[in-house]
Amino acid sequence: MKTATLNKSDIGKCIDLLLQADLRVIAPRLQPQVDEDGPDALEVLTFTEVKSGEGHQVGKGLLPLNGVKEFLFAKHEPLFAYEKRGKKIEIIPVHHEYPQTVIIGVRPCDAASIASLESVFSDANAGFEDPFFTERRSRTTFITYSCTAPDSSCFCTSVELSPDSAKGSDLHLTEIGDGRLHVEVITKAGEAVAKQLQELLKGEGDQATREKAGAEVTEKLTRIRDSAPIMDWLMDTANFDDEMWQRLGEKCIGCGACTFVCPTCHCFDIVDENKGSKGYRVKIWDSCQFDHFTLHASGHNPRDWQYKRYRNRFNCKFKIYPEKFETPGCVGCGRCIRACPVNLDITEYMAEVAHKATNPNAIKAE
Amino acid sequence: MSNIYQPDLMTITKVIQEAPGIKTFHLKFQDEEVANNFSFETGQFGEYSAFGAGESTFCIASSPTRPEHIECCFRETGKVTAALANLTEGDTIGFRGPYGNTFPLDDWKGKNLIFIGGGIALPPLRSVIWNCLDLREQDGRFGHISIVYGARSVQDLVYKREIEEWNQMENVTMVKTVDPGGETDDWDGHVGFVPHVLENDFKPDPENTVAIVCGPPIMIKFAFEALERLGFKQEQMVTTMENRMKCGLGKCGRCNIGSVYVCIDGPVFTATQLAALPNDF
Amino acid sequence: MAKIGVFVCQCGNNIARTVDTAEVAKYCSEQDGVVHVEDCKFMCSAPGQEMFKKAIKEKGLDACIVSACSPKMHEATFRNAAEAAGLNPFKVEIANIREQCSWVHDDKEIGTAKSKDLTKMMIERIKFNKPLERYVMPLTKRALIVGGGIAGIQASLDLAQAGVEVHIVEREPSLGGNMARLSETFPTLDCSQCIMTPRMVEVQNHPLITVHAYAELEQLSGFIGNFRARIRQKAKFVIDDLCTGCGECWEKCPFSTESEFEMGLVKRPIIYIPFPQAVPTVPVIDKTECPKILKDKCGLCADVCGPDCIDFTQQDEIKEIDFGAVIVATGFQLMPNVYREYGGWRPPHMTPKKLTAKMRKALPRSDAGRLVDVINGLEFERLASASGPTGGQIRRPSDGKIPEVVVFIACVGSRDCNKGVEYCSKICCMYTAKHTMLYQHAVHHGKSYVFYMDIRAGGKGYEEFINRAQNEGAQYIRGRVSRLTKKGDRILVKGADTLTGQAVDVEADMVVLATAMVPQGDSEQVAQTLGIGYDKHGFFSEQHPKLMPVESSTGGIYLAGACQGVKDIPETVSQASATAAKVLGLFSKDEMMRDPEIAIVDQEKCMNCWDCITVCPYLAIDRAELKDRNGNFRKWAAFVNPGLCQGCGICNTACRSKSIELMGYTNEQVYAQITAFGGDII
Amino acid sequence: MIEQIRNQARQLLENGDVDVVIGYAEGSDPSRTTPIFIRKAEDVEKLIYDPRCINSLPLYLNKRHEYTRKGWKKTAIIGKGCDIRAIVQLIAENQLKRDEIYILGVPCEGVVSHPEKWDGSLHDGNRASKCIGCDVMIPHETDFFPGEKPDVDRSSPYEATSKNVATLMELELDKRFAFWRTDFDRCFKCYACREVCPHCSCNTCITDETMPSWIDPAAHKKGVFSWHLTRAMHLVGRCTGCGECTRACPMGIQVDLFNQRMKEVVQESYSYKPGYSLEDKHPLITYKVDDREDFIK
Repeated sequence: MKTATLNKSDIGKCIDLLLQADLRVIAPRLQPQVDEDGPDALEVLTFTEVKSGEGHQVGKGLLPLNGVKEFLFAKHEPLFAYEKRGKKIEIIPVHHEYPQTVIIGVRPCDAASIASLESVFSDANAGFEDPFFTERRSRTTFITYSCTAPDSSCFCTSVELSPDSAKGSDLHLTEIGDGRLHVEVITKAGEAVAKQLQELLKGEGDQATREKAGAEVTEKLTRIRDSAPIMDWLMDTANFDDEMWQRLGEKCIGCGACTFVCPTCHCFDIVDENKGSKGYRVKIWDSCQFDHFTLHASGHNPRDWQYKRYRNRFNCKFKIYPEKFETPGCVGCGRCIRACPVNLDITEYMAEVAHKATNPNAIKAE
Repeated sequence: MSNIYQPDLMTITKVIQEAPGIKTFHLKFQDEEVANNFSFETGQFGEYSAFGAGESTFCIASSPTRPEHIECCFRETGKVTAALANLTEGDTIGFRGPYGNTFPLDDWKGKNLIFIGGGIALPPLRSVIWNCLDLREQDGRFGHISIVYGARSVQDLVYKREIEEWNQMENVTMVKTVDPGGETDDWDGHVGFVPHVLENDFKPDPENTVAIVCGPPIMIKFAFEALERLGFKQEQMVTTMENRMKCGLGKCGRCNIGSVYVCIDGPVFTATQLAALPNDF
Repeated sequence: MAKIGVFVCQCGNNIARTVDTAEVAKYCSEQDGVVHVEDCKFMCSAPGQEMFKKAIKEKGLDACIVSACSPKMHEATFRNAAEAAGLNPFKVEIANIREQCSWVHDDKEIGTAKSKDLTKMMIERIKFNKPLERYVMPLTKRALIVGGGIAGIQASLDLAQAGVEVHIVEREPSLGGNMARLSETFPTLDCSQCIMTPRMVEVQNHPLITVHAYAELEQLSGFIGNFRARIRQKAKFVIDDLCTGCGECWEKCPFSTESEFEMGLVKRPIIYIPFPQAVPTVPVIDKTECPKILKDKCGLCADVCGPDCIDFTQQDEIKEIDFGAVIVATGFQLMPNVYREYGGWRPPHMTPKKLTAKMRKALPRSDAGRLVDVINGLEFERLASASGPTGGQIRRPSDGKIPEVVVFIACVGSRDCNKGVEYCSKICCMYTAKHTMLYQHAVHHGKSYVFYMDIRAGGKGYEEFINRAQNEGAQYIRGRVSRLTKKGDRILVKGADTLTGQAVDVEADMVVLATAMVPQGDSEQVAQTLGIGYDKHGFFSEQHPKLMPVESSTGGIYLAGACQGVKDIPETVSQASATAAKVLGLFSKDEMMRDPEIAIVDQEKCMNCWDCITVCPYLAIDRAELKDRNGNFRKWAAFVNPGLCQGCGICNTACRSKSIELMGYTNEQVYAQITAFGGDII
Repeated sequence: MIEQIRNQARQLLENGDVDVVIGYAEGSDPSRTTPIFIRKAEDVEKLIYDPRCINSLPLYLNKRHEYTRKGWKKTAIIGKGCDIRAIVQLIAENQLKRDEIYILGVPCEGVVSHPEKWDGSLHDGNRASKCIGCDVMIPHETDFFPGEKPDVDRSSPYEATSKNVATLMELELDKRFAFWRTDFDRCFKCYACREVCPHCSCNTCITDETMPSWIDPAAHKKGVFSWHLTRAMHLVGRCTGCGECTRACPMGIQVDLFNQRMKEVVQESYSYKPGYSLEDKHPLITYKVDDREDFIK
């Protein structure tokens, strides 16, 4: 594996170089606020397409509010257009642009989530390949950036990741002090990008310092849960009707915030956007937390209570993904915890399950 | 690269009004190459498009032994089905499929079959009923075939002609029923809910018999319970699930029961398989 | 797939002038679902309709769009034609390319483009039209007439003579209204009372007419054919059935107050009939003034009453009566308070005077600096009336002197955007001319001047009448009066003659103002009680100014007389007869067909906020309990009474959860119509 | 103060006067609190109240949140003034009956605008702007109030709106539109704004309607704009200004600016503020003879 160092202050230049190479560059940026200093204002950091190296927030702040999901699995994806002509219908393919893209400043948890989405949308899943996802995926390179300051919602170490993990990364950056970054070229795609940045990359990296730095940051994580026993406990269908689901989930209000910010949530809906005799069939984001998500035409709803919908989400992350796709369903980014308006905390479920799994005879907590 | 979400176009060759709000379409592919390459097995389903409204999931209601066209049967309940219901002969619809698994006809060789259905759940059963009847005709591979079918009222019964046809057939027992209050003066069938009629009036013998149940979840539940009381074992009971679906491809994430996706692992399940699934349907 | 026919009408040249109908037709033929298109010279003509029917039958059309004039004009025509051809009438829609295109656009390109859009919107809309069935509704063949003036009297007689049961609600103690106040009427100068009294008596005696005098309509619920009126019979303190109208009580009553009927020129007793010819002749006791009722003192009337019909304990009585139709004939008043503009203002009924009802000759008024001799037209009518306070002698109010010089001022408050009303009060030219004549006839040596803006005398014999007035001595001065001031015991009228361009000052003994005719002060309230539309002045709005001038905006409620707009007596009487004809038409069937375009509630979706109940102007929505199979209460939901619903759609728009649909205008129809407008999507 | 509330809650539960007490408890990290449903008297110790208690709890009283399905016959709820306005509004809209609810009013000094901004104390830098000019810090409609409840003048129909509204309104129309366009670009229609709203009570939200699809479900410009504008319109005259929609937005879109602006318009037009009267219907569905009519042309 090739390594190098890069001056932290040169990231803006990196972006400019990538732009000069006709690449689409996506980086964390701060969004404008009505009243920057007002009591209600929060810094809004999001991954956004950038047109210059100025104003980027790579390595600053923690996690952008959106993940990188929307750049692979679009919020709104026209699948094809159609036109009615009398009794005939013509299906017209929609031209999609799949520009060669570099996403820079991706945190390790987000990078790790790509594999999970890929397992759903690739042909490995029942032989059906979502061409829109895979086309984008194949043209996207991820430059990741190790975390330096996790917050109280981060729990990546609880799901077998770490703040400096290079999983899912093409080119990985880690701060090693003195305003320098340790650069690891991980994949061929990463190498291609590194070539574009050659003039800024210097010599060899510093593997030892990088690992030490990573370990130091890992130490800072406060929210640590034992996820090991969770899957086995969930596999027991008897536990599907455990009292904890309702107890913990009754405050859930069924907004989809957790699923929409989640880097691995992939549920979607297919609808027609019609006007007169023309229209598009589009794929749009959907959420398993919505009450009509599983509602049958007959009126029957398998997940008729909100806690059942959250139960499905938890199962999806910790049982369905690992069982069906052999990829983790949760990367510990903590977005769902930050986003939840009622402080429904997935790690509380994890702790509760772990507790139940390791103390099978314990009296049910009230 | 092929677009898995893009349907093939089919022409409606015939429309049959089965019951109030329920229609059957006969469908033919418009593209000959698609038509020639198309095959399906009983139990599979498709995604039918009414362009401008969206897609809806129905089982293929016709039998693969009668491949001249495929049929679908639906009740007008929402946006898509309402748009479909507005279509007439010669109009175009979209079709994706076939998707899902099939009824295990091979496992049923030499056995007696009981088909139990309620309301709009007869169409999925009809495919397998005709398939089995046709195969039995060919090589006598199944034993006695019984059909227990009920609807809310006499007018809500679908496939009324075929019910009579089955009634006339030798080696077929046709048990028809309507919910209490749904009968008419000249109704010659039973009156009562399907599981009740099954258990108390029909009383099938479980010996060397497979029961295929299709209907609303509550009916499946009660029918299974009734069958168990009659001595049927779980492996003798088969059903087809009708969870809400959008993609049919195991991606959109709504038809799952635990880790099982009805669209790719189903829709046909034995009672044994269902019992192993979490209580999420 | 729908099989839609589109019929584009040229309306002769009316549409074709600004809309290329052939191009519209061609454009429509390319639209999804359209299988038949026609471009026709006159769709509404007999051949046009035949072609329409033929196309429906031959092409098996399941929906039709007629691109033509306003649906108000011919929607019914084509719906009926469709029905005759075997198509559900509610599968026919009109795209209005005349009023909304050719009439408002000059540019043919724009007119054509808009016509295409409007028709296309209808094509998309009609795909969601469901066949609807008309309702059969019962019909109560009894008419309610609100107001007992000449309009109400005429309408009631017309109806009763045709065999219809009629109830008149009149808030004053007697029928008659404003016409009873008039002395003589233009252009024939026949005596108002003389022509009116026989009719009042006829009403009184007609077996099919019930008069609720001294009563008010409190509430009107229901709908065409099925109204229910709540009538408050105000306490008269006199028992109707016993009273013989002998007059003993009002002769003896020791107290008095200003007479409303006499415009406050004289006083009337507290127990009174408004005027001698009143119908019914039953007096009422004014409870706001009667010392017996207020302070339990007096009671003289009860003592003198022979038949013993005075009952001081009487209470207001509420009657609920069902009607099939309502005729509104609430009349007018003269614009109050315009005197202020001429410096001689006094509030009504505040004239200090020491007259009793019997002293009808002298009219001395102490004026304390006010111009009490400035009076309005109706006051002059009373002065000129033989039954009025002066017995027909024209005497001025202040001192009872016979005025030598009288100035009449026209257009007071009318045709005046700034201080009055914009409209022409229409009758003033005529009645002013009449007043000059009445004055000249009474005071032969008198001099009368008329300040006027224009003379408007369009009517049979009207111009001749004006000429006659001028010939009989009235001097007409074209110009306005700027100011009235007191000069000695006379009034200095400062005006201008705009024909000669000179200032004109006239010293008058009396000034008569032709104040504008305006609706009754409470007309807006009345309109809201009835649920009918009204304009900014308070006149009730007709359904269509030309084609439905006597229908109100609400089905089954008709408008007669000056409550709908300024009118003279002949017009009022004709309109009253017209309303009677409408009611008779409505009552000619035993039951009514009602359009099914009403609201229905999706009770599962209803979240029972009851906003719809709050907004429904027809009280058509109620709460309903939904029960489950076993009869247990499940939830509340709104319920629309199909009998009461008028299909106005207000509930539909107020319903946030979109649980209410208006049949024929369903959410899907309207949405499809709107989204079909304009260019491409996304 | 919280001790008095706990005692009252304990008594209510012990006596069986209520089935549940809805309140706040410590959250999963120190800056956060969480809604809690207390069913047993011994659990009342979990109840807390301080400026971190942002959530508008009355949303759990909304039928939409399965409140009725839980079989609670009578519910006690801890309410700060703004939440009690929401309760009052729910009652006025027939979504709740006054006698089903026992309101444990708390005096409130304001709450923090976002949990992230909590630094151990409440100050001008982190006090939510909705708390500025609040006239229900001493709540108006209560069944229990710790201590003596002072009288407060709440007669003014004018409530303060945040500085942000004024800042936005000063912008020219196209700039204002540009602002929303960037903000709405982030929206992915998770509907957190709808779900936290105590007033969204439709069984089927208009955005979930399919016949017709009034609002495109997709999160493209048309879909997002029509959603937020419709939501704002549905809340005109009803929004009690809890600001939860903005707080709940995971993408930092200040959606309540619309509601605040509409609130200003309603105040100017009808001198009306919702959430103070148990009977009043909101001005958009009522008619008074002196209502403004100058917009009718």
